[in-house]
Amino acid sequence: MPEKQLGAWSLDSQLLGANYWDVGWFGLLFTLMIIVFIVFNVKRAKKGDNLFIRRISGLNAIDEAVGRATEMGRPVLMVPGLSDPVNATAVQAINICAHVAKTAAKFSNPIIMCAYSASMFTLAQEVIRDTYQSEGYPERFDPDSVRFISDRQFAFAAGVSGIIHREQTAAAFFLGEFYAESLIFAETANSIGAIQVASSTEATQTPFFIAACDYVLIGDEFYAASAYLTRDPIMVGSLVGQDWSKMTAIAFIAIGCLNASVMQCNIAAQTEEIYETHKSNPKELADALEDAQKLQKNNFSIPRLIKADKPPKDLKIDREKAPEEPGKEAETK
Amino acid sequence: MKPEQIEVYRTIAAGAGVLATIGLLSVLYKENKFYRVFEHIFLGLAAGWSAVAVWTESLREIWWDKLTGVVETTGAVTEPGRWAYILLVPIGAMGYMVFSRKHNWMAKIPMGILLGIWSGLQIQSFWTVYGPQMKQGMLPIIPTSFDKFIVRSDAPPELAAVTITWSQAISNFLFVFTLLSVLSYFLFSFEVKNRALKNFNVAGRYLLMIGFGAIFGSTVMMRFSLVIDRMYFIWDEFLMKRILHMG
Amino acid sequence: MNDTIWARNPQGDLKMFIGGGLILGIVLFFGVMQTPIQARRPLVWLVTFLSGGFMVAYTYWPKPINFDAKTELPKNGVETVGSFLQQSFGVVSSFVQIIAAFLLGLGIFSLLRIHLMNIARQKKDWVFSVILLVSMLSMIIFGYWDFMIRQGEKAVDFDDPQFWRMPNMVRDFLFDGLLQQMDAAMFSIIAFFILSAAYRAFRARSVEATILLGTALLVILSLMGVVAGAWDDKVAALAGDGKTGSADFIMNFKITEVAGWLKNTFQTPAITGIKFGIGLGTISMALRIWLGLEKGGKA
Amino acid sequence: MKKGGIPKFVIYALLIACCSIPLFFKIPIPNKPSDPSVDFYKTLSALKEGDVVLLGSDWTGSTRGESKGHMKAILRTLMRKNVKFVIWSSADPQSPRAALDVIAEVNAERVANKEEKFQRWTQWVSAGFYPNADVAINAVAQDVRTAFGSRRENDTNGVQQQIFKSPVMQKIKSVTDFDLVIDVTASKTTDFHVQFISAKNVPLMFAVTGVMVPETQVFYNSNQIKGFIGGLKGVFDMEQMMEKGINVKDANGKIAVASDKISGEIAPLPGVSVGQGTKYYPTLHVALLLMIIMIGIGNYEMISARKRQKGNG
Repeated sequence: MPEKQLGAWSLDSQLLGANYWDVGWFGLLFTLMIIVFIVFNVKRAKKGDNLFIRRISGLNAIDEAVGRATEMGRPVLMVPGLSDPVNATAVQAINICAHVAKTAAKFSNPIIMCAYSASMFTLAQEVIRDTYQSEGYPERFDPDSVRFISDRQFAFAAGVSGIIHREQTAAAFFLGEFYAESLIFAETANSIGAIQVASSTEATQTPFFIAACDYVLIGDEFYAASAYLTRDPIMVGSLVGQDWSKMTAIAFIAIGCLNASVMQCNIAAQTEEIYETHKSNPKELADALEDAQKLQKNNFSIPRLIKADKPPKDLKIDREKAPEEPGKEAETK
Repeated sequence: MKPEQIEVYRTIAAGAGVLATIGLLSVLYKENKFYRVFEHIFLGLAAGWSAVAVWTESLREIWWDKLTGVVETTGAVTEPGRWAYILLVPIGAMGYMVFSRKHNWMAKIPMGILLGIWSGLQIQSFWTVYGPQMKQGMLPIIPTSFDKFIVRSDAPPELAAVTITWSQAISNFLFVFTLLSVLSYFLFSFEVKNRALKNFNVAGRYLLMIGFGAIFGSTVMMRFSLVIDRMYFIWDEFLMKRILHMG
Repeated sequence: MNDTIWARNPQGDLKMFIGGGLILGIVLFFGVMQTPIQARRPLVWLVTFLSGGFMVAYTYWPKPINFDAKTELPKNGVETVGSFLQQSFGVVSSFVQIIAAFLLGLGIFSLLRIHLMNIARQKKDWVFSVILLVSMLSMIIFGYWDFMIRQGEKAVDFDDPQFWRMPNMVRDFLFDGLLQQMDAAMFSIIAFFILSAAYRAFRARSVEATILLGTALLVILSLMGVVAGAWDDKVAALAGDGKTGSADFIMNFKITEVAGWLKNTFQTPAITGIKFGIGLGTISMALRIWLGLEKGGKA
Repeated sequence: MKKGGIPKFVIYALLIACCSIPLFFKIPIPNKPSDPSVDFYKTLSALKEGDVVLLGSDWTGSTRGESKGHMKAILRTLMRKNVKFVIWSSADPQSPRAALDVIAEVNAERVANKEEKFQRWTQWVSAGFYPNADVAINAVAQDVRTAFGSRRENDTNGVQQQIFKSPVMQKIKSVTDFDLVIDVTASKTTDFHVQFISAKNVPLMFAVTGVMVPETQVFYNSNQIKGFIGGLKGVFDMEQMMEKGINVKDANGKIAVASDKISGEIAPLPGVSVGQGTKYYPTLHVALLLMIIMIGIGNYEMISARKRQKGNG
């Protein structure tokens, strides 16, 4: 095969999709657009543009819950999800927990934070200690209030529900990634009458939280939470950036829909025509339809932009053989 | 072990399993000492197993073998040792500085590596997940022929495949409507004043509930299958097979 | 065997190199420890940025077409970098796995600390801490013992109990007999909670709750083969045999059809919508961490 | 907190009774396999002898009520069709053990049935466990030879060798060389498979637990996966399809398992196919019925309480 086709920008039909830049460019561009939106808005917010966030009902409950715990003199429980190892969901959850801890620190209310993984434990310990320090109450921070329970899902569930029972927590915050154990937590906390604020980034667990908890953050609201609570320009900016991306996606889907509708109408009309002319001969009909389909596939359409054609599986390009890796030599001997 | 010893052992193990199951399930009645014993055994065993598995299932092969190379019992070297892997030890050790009052900031370095890689992965994978899903939303919402309401079973298959009837168009429209209204329900940076848009958002919330209801339905199936499995273990695998020697 | 700087023969001077590496590592560790306060944040950020940067570069750098990096040579500059990224991918992935594994000890350390403290101070319920530590230690001891035996005699098929010795049996008892069963037991507790939550909270209190309830019931019914079968037969009987328009219309009301329609028309886009939002939230979080804008990710 | 109504303890006792008693009876249940299940089985049936499947096993004892049934059904099909497979795990250190146990069980069953034992090394290999599911799956997607490179197994002579020396892995250079990728999972690994492996244009299928069905349905609808089996219903579907085929007429001219998803028929696979799914499915009915009744009672109580309030006011 000629060498020019090996270049990065080749558009030869046979090699189509073999490299991102051929047809997969659209996806990369879209991702890049999201990045630009977010970074741009963060810049804008940092400059001091006043950006707006609408009210999110579940979040106002946080202070109320901590307040109630203080009244009752019982601890506040926080579980920042089951992320292992730590990821953004966990970081986000810990950020919200830090906000809770801030309120608790002010009232010198005891807190318990249950960490699922070791890395989460490290991070949570750090952040919560920082929170107490920056609030000016470093002496109120009890290092044992952040606990590693277990990194096995159900051992963790058993441990946390044990803690809920024994410590009789007055308020419980379940924020982050939750899976099957969500209902164990929610029902256990419910059975001792704790007020619960919950959210799961897993859509499949949300209905259970809705059924069993007092306040639930659905889906995305979880990510909006820290922007809403802290009004930190970076958070707010990136939230606005996300909104821009979402609106672009909405517009894009809407346009794609119209495009698909028009296309489908054309295809239907064409097919009907072919059907009427070749009705009597099934073989001819099948061939004609197949030809038509091939042509239709080559037409420009928005869905086609998304789903890039893949290269044929047996595509082979001649290259020079690399010399054996030195370390590997023993293997061939 | 001899076959009869194996049988005895199996019965004891199954009995212990049944006891542990009942112990954990007893929390349903009331939090009690019996539950607490098994809770702590469970936590201990789980932590112990993690400590074992971290070496036997991962570190030994992905780290130690790479570091020290592999020498067969015959004396042939199949993998050279890559000494630079030892440099990961101090990086890991930095994580343990979290307990130090003075240098706890160092724990953020291994954390930073994990989070950095994770962040990069998100950027890499965003489109592969959500691109096709956006495409899935691009459905034809205009009927191709206005006189058909449903697909008739006597229509020729060639035509049925490309025709969009009224009912299909409506279904497709509902699909797109649900998708868009749910998406717009999660827009946070606007105060929606317009009445129509407000209703659009409320519709989004209701449609979400249909989704959640369906999720609830299919989840229930799984939860019950697990209880059934437990009961099968207690009644059939333990009581019938091991104790009563039936079935 | 030809040694390179990075790969040494285990029978040769590898030990020396590892020793050197260890010393280098210790120097590095103490070097980092001495970092002045104002340089700490930038250092942490730099580490994060570089590790994230690798993945981003890997994504955006054009990669060679149909390229088997092990046996074939790249053709030009663009491809050389692409193949470098491709080849180092596995190594970088293994770094993450190794570091995450190293951190696991941290959790166990914290567990030990809490429970040893409980015992030392004779806090309330310290007996349970003893139980926890004993079961943990026995799992560790027998887990490794069993592993050593298996490693020692590779030819023996230890999956067959007739070759077991005492440690193998104890490990099997702890792992399969107790741990696995407790895992399953804890999971099955959820079903009980679901049932009581359904009774207590699953009520048609508001429009939202009613919608949730109705859909859930319909889906549950469609999962019950008996009900679905009976319902669908009824519908088919109602429709009759005739190929009339109304018959075709009625056939759409089979419960499997209705539940399927609900799933495809409402459930799928609802989940897609939520997940898309979460995906955006995740990517923006990732960006903030990568670019060092996030509190949690930097000092 | 509102109390009253049926005490919790009674509800729990009812559930235990409903999940235990029907287990002792054999009740035949009519079934129509769901579309994704049919597609799943169709794709499996299309495999030829000598094809290689990458089989992810990402479940543990905790979901054995469902996942074990999935795993067993898939393994039985693969073994009967003489398809080679590689198993690997990334979700949990316990998963490899669980998978090996099921393979041993199916092999024992084959031996009892006078079929040949499916040989490790020549017909299947285990690539072990990799921590950090997302990174691990991505590593497999990008460069499977490096990802699995350090794994070694005994060959037929008892000598430890890299698994790439085995006949199973002979033709595997990248993940695209697998004829099918299946993940039997109870965790997020589905997402990671879609994120990283689906981008490589390899046919991908899942066997997921009931909870994950709605999410997996999204991947199925947008053609990111070829098919999936979900929950206990999925196990039952598989067992039925293997036992009776699809659209196959029996002696009376009745179709036992029908689906309009495929034209033509798929013949049944000879051998023991009935298992967990067929045992548990009738019991599931009773449990679900209990659920519906409890919801009904709950709502009835609410409505009557409201009426009383109105009457008083």
